[in-house]
Amino acid sequence: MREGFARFARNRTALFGAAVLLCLLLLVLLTPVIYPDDPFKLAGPALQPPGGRFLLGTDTLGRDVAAEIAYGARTSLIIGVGATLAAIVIGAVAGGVAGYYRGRTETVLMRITEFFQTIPAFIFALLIVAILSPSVSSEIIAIAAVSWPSIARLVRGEFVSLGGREFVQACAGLGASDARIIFSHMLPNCASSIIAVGSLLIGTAILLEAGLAFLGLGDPNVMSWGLIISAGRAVLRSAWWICTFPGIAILLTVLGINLIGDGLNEALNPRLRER
Amino acid sequence: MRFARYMGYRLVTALPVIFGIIVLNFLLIHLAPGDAASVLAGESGAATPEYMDELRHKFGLDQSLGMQFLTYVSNMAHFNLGYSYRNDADVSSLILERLGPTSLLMLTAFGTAVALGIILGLVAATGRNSWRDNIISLISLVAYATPGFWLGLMMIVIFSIGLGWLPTSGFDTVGTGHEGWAEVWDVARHLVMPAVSLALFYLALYARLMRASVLEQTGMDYVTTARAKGQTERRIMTGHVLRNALLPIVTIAGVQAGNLIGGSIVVETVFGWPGIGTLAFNALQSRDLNLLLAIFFMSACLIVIINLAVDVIYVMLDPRMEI
Amino acid sequence: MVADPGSNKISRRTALALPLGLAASSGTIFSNGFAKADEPVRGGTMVMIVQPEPSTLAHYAVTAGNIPPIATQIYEGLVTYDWDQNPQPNLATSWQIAPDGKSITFKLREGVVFHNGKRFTSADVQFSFMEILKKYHPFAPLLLAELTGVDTPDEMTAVLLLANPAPYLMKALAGRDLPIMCKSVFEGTQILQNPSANKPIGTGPFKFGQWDRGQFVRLDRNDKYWKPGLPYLDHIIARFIPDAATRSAALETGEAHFAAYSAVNYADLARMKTNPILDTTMKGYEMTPALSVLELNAKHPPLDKKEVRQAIAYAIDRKVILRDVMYGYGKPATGPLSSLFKTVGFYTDDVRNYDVPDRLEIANKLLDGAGLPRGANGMRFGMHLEVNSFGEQWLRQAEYLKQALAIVGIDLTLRSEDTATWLRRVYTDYDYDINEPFLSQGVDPVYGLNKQYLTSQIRKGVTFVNDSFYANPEFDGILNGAMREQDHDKRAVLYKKAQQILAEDCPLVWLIDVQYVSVFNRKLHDHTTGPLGTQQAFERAWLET
Amino acid sequence: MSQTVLELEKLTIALPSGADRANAVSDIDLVLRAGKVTCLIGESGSGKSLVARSILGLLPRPHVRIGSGRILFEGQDLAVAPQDKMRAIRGAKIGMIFQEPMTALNPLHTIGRQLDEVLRIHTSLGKAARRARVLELIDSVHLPEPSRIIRSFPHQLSGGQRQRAMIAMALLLNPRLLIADEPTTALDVTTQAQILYLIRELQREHGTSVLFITHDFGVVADIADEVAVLQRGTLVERGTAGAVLGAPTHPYTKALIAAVPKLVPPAARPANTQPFIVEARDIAKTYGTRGLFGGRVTVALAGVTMELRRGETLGLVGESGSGKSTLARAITRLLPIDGGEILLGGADIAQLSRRQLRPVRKRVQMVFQDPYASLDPRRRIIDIIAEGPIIHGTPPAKAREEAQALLRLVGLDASAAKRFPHEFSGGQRQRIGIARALALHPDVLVADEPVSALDVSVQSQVLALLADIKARLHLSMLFVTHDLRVAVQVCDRIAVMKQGEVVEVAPTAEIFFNPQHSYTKALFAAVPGGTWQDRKAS
Repeated sequence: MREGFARFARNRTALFGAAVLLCLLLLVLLTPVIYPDDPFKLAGPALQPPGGRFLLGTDTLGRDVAAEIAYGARTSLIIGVGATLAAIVIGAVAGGVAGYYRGRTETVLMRITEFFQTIPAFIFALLIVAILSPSVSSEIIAIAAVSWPSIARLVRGEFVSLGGREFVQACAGLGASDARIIFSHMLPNCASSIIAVGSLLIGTAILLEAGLAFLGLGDPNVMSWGLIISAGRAVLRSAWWICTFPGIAILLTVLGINLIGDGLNEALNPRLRER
Repeated sequence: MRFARYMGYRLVTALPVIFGIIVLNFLLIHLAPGDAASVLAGESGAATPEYMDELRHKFGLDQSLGMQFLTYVSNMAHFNLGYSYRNDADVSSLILERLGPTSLLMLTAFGTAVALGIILGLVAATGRNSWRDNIISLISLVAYATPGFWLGLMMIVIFSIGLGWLPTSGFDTVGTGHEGWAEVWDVARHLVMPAVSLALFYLALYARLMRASVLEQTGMDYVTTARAKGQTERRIMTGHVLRNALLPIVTIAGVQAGNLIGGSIVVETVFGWPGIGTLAFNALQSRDLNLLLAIFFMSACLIVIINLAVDVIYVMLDPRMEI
Repeated sequence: MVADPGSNKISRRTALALPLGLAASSGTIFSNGFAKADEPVRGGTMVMIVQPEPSTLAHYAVTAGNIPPIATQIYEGLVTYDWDQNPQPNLATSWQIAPDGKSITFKLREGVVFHNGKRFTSADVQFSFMEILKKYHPFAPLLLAELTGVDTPDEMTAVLLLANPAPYLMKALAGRDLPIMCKSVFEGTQILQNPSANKPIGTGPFKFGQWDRGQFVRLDRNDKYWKPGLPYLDHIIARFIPDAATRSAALETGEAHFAAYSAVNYADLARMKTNPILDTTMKGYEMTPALSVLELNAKHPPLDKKEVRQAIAYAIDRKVILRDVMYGYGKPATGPLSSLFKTVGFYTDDVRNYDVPDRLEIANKLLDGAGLPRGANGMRFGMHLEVNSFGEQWLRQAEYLKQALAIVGIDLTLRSEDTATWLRRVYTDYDYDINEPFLSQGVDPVYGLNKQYLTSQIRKGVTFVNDSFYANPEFDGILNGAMREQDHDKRAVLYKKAQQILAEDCPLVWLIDVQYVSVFNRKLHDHTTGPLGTQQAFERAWLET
Repeated sequence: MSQTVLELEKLTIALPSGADRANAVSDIDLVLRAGKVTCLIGESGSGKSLVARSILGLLPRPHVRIGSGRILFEGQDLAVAPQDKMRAIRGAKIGMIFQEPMTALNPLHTIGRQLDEVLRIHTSLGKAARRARVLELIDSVHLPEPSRIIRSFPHQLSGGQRQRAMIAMALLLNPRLLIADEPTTALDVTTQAQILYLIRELQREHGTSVLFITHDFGVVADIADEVAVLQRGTLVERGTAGAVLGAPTHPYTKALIAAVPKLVPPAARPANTQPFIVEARDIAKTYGTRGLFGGRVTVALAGVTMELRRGETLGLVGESGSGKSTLARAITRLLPIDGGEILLGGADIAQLSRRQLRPVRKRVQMVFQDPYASLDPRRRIIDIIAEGPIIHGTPPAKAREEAQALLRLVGLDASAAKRFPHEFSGGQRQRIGIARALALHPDVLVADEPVSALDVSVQSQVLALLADIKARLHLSMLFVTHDLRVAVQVCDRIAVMKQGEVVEVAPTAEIFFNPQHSYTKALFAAVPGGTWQDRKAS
């Protein structure tokens, strides 16, 4: 893993991604300083074009688009990371149990996993948010609910292959408990794959969140990029900037995350290194 | 014969999955607060409790959950998808009406994504680290990170409003009475932007996958063998690598086809495309249970069929796959 | 009555007219809309935008506001209304109200045939009122409560029999509110599952042609229409375009000719006005009054205190909502009745005025007085606001309200749920603090006031009735009196009194007095010919070639 | 002296910067003659395969390239020949076969198509003529039913058949030179013997020159006319097979040859009369391979019975798929079995639950085949060794102390404790694996092909260590191997397995001199090189 990160550090596009994400994190951290006011606050006249007093213009209510984007970054990251972590936990448990115990347990769990993949993800997410009523936590739950199967399949695959690996067999031969084998040998050895896939999942989660908010299923009390676009869409023709900038923010963020994910994948999964 | 038996077997094993989807969705939908009667009454402004009861009775919402479920399942067993009271129409006819535009959009988007993705991935991989590769990789990275609905909005601004090249929305120009090729051309012009918005993400995905897959295959021993035979690089690519590299793409494409249905909701909303996606969203918003369940059912069937098709393609591509 | 607070649905892109805007553009209306002396041209296809797509065309059983623009081309009423909102002959040629107000006798028009070829007679009137409307029309309990029967002394005479006088009924006989259906189509069938629900059969100038769901409804010219020589148009196509920007684009490119009910986003209206092929009008909504309001749940302290409710009313700057949410189209509401009722003399602004320069001080003082001091974070108490799910603009309004109420120390949390969940929470579970609905007021105060404020209208599970638990016996008495009072002036006095009481008790906060905007192509003429605007037939409309 | 076909002159292959040395091979001089088989022998990492590939211009460019020197073939220098010239030579004048025929054949094309491709590239023959030629070649490599074979896909053939098809493909156009890169390494001994015979046969028939890359002196003894020994990129010795094998001059060659276990049983020892420590009775194990439709069942163990006496080393010998590894894992209860009893010191452990099994585990420990896969790459050596005792309740500090002692016992430096597995060579890792097994003071050591992944020189060291430890700690050992040379050296008794059954068990000397079962005889006959060491000695 350590050399993995060294390899990562030599990957220029991945470093670019890391730089983008670093900027974003900085923005999130500094937001309360740069924009101490509530992003919902009516800061000036409505529909001011970019430049002038408001760097990125104002929206239909006269709120500062730049401030909205800054606060939206936090929401996007919280939901992206939160949903991904939840998906990893669910997926790792389901996939891990299936891949470790094999047999009927595996059949059942993998059936369930495939089953969840058979439901169109976005509609399913919509349904869950509708049931739970829109809020940050219900968005996280919905996105996690549609994202975990891919992690489960990954972890299962890794566990199955690790289970056949001799060091795991050796550990079992020493008389180690299942928990010990799983937590101190198998999980650490598929951590790199999970990290790589998980980081890509964050990007997907952010896109999903934007889609949900765009359809009006975002949390109305927190600023999010999808919400800004959804609000600006009505005035797309007269005030292009409201939709454009948050879209670019999403694009850059997801791009950055994907670049990091790719970089991690290449660095941590030596199988792919030559590509 | 073996093939037919295999197909039968696959279809039979798919039944529990489809049934499970029906059950799960039925329960989930009934978990959601509010019902169709209150939505309909809400849109009507006001209604008496008697009117609402009448509606609930008409919709069958006054029965116990178990009864409703039994009714639903027995209807399904008779290939009766039910009646959408909210739309005052048979669910099957509602879906059928939307099936054409949706299939057109999805097939176009999917076909474009797969075909172009494969070509771009191949071009990128063969010119690895050249300017071609870098440009294709850059584009696919950006496309992979772009929200489809935002892309759609931006395209409307540029191509419809700014340049006036393409119509903003809809399936065709209403009332022109176009026939034949004029109609085809008209629909095609309407199709361009939604299809691109929907396809771009997947195109990027397949281009990336294809590139990686080709690069992986070019490192395989059989490629060395082909070289040792004196085969040209171009022929090695087309004759050996391509087909091997396609295998993982086929698998992923099968998985993604299902997501396309979900992804089309947003794009259909942006472009006013009269497809299943918007139908599903409206059905969800108005608690049109029969319709929503039927859409879930349809898409589950569709995905099962796609998976089957993927298997068939796989078997055709890969002799190692045994039925 | 209006087809809907449904207006709710329609109004997702509501634009409202400032009085100034109205005056400024009325000139253009007359020059383009009506006064053009050009000879009407026969033929052509008019494309109008209806937003959103109706889920059904069962106009007699569902009153969503997006149905009448299509349905009123097909179904007609006994009467229609002139610009002064006086009834004019339509399917009925004349009528007589009995001196005791307990019956109305209609002479029917000869030679009218339904689209299925059946002759129109008094039996159709009887069947429509007693078997369809009285049983299934959502507003029947209000409008037709007093209707006990319909007598048909002969084929061309129909007598509505009433238990008590119902002066408001004469305002609601247009095709929009109480349409006349063909008896033979419905007789002996399950009314609510009748196949004609989505293939309507009426007497109107246009026949139902085709409905491609998700795209359009096509209406075809009724060659056997009873008004000789009409209609002019060959077809009307009602197009459904979900995206607002796209709707605007369709008008600007000339793809569509007409968009009523503010189907066009207000933000685009300024640009539309500069478009040489387009024009706008705010005419045609005179019988479609509506208010945006806040409902305050009096069961949830401290909203049970009148001072708190008044403070909220003071805290809100309606001009900001008007400017930033409504784009200046509309005017601040002064009380519980739309100013459109000024035409018929029921409206008064002589009530407690919440829009005063020192409103914030008053609000703070009221809240202090109510024993709700500010806490450490400057907030006095927290409340949930249910965001109206019918459109983006309500979220904008909610976002503003959160800011505005924070100034006086009320911490709002927004809750944005889909329509079904929202309706259930507010009208069935009463699990809400503040709700921001949009209320249609109907053609007579009976409609808007009775259902919203009468104690008897606290009805669990029924949408858009008295869910704020307002209960004032004195007020109930006044309203019930006004409902049966046949003398117009006496009614006016009673309603003024009612408005004053409401404004003082402040069960709701009235925000914006709504008026819609239509956008039309200048080639389209004679589209808005009466106060019902787009909710009446386009039989005189014609397209320049 | 026969005609020179190809000559390497001062060939140097450069490695990319960052590799463990600058050049893969330096200044190689080698002459390949018509009708002769030249064996290039070396241990892993010696650069032998790169030499083979450099001749056809198949080096993994751009990282690895020819640094200097010439490759002379028919008057041309292939080191600098343009691509189109090279293409004309490849397949037509120089054929090549590879180690792993499964991956070297395109899995998606039929055998016929892949052979046909060569003819389409290099000839203008018509379809029928090409087909005739393909069938002819298929027949000449003794593949049954040529017309069926050409319609088959690679996965439908056995490993030996695939390699025959590869050979047919390489020889289609009667090349002057055949390069064989470890062509029998992935095959079982009996198959290996057949393929070696085939190569020899065809080569004699056509007078082809063969460059044969291998690491196995037995193979060299069987096939080589001339031998070149490569040590880390340097050609240390060259000569005729008889000279190099019989009288090596370079110390490296000498050491290598000395390390090859002799196919001679140790002197018969007195029969071991100790009680059984492990008894396996009627062990059955089937694998269900789930096909897409239905499925089929592979019988891995068909009721195997086997006993191991205290202090004894029992060899389990067989080819791939014989069930020997399955049996080893069944006895350690690493694989669930379908039926039978496993008695450990007389008590049946076959039915114990996972929990009940845990205390029993320490009595039977395993040493695995792959030194790269058998150590958790993310843990330090000390932790790997100490893990077993810690699991069984030894205080961690004490366990680590003991682990240090074990490191010394297996011949590793104390400094190894803090390092990670990837910092060690294969042989060192196998020592660590042995230390891990010993940490629990087991009664029985099950060694599953413990040396088959190691180079010969390392192999002998590890075998010596195992023998030493076994003697010192009075262990009983079950030794699984495919290599009869190793088995004969190490084991007291040998059990020969075939298709899930033990076909013969006997003391080593007995089975060596007097094999009863025909399969046992075939196995001994197929051992590459046979008893060349003794031939030389006599």
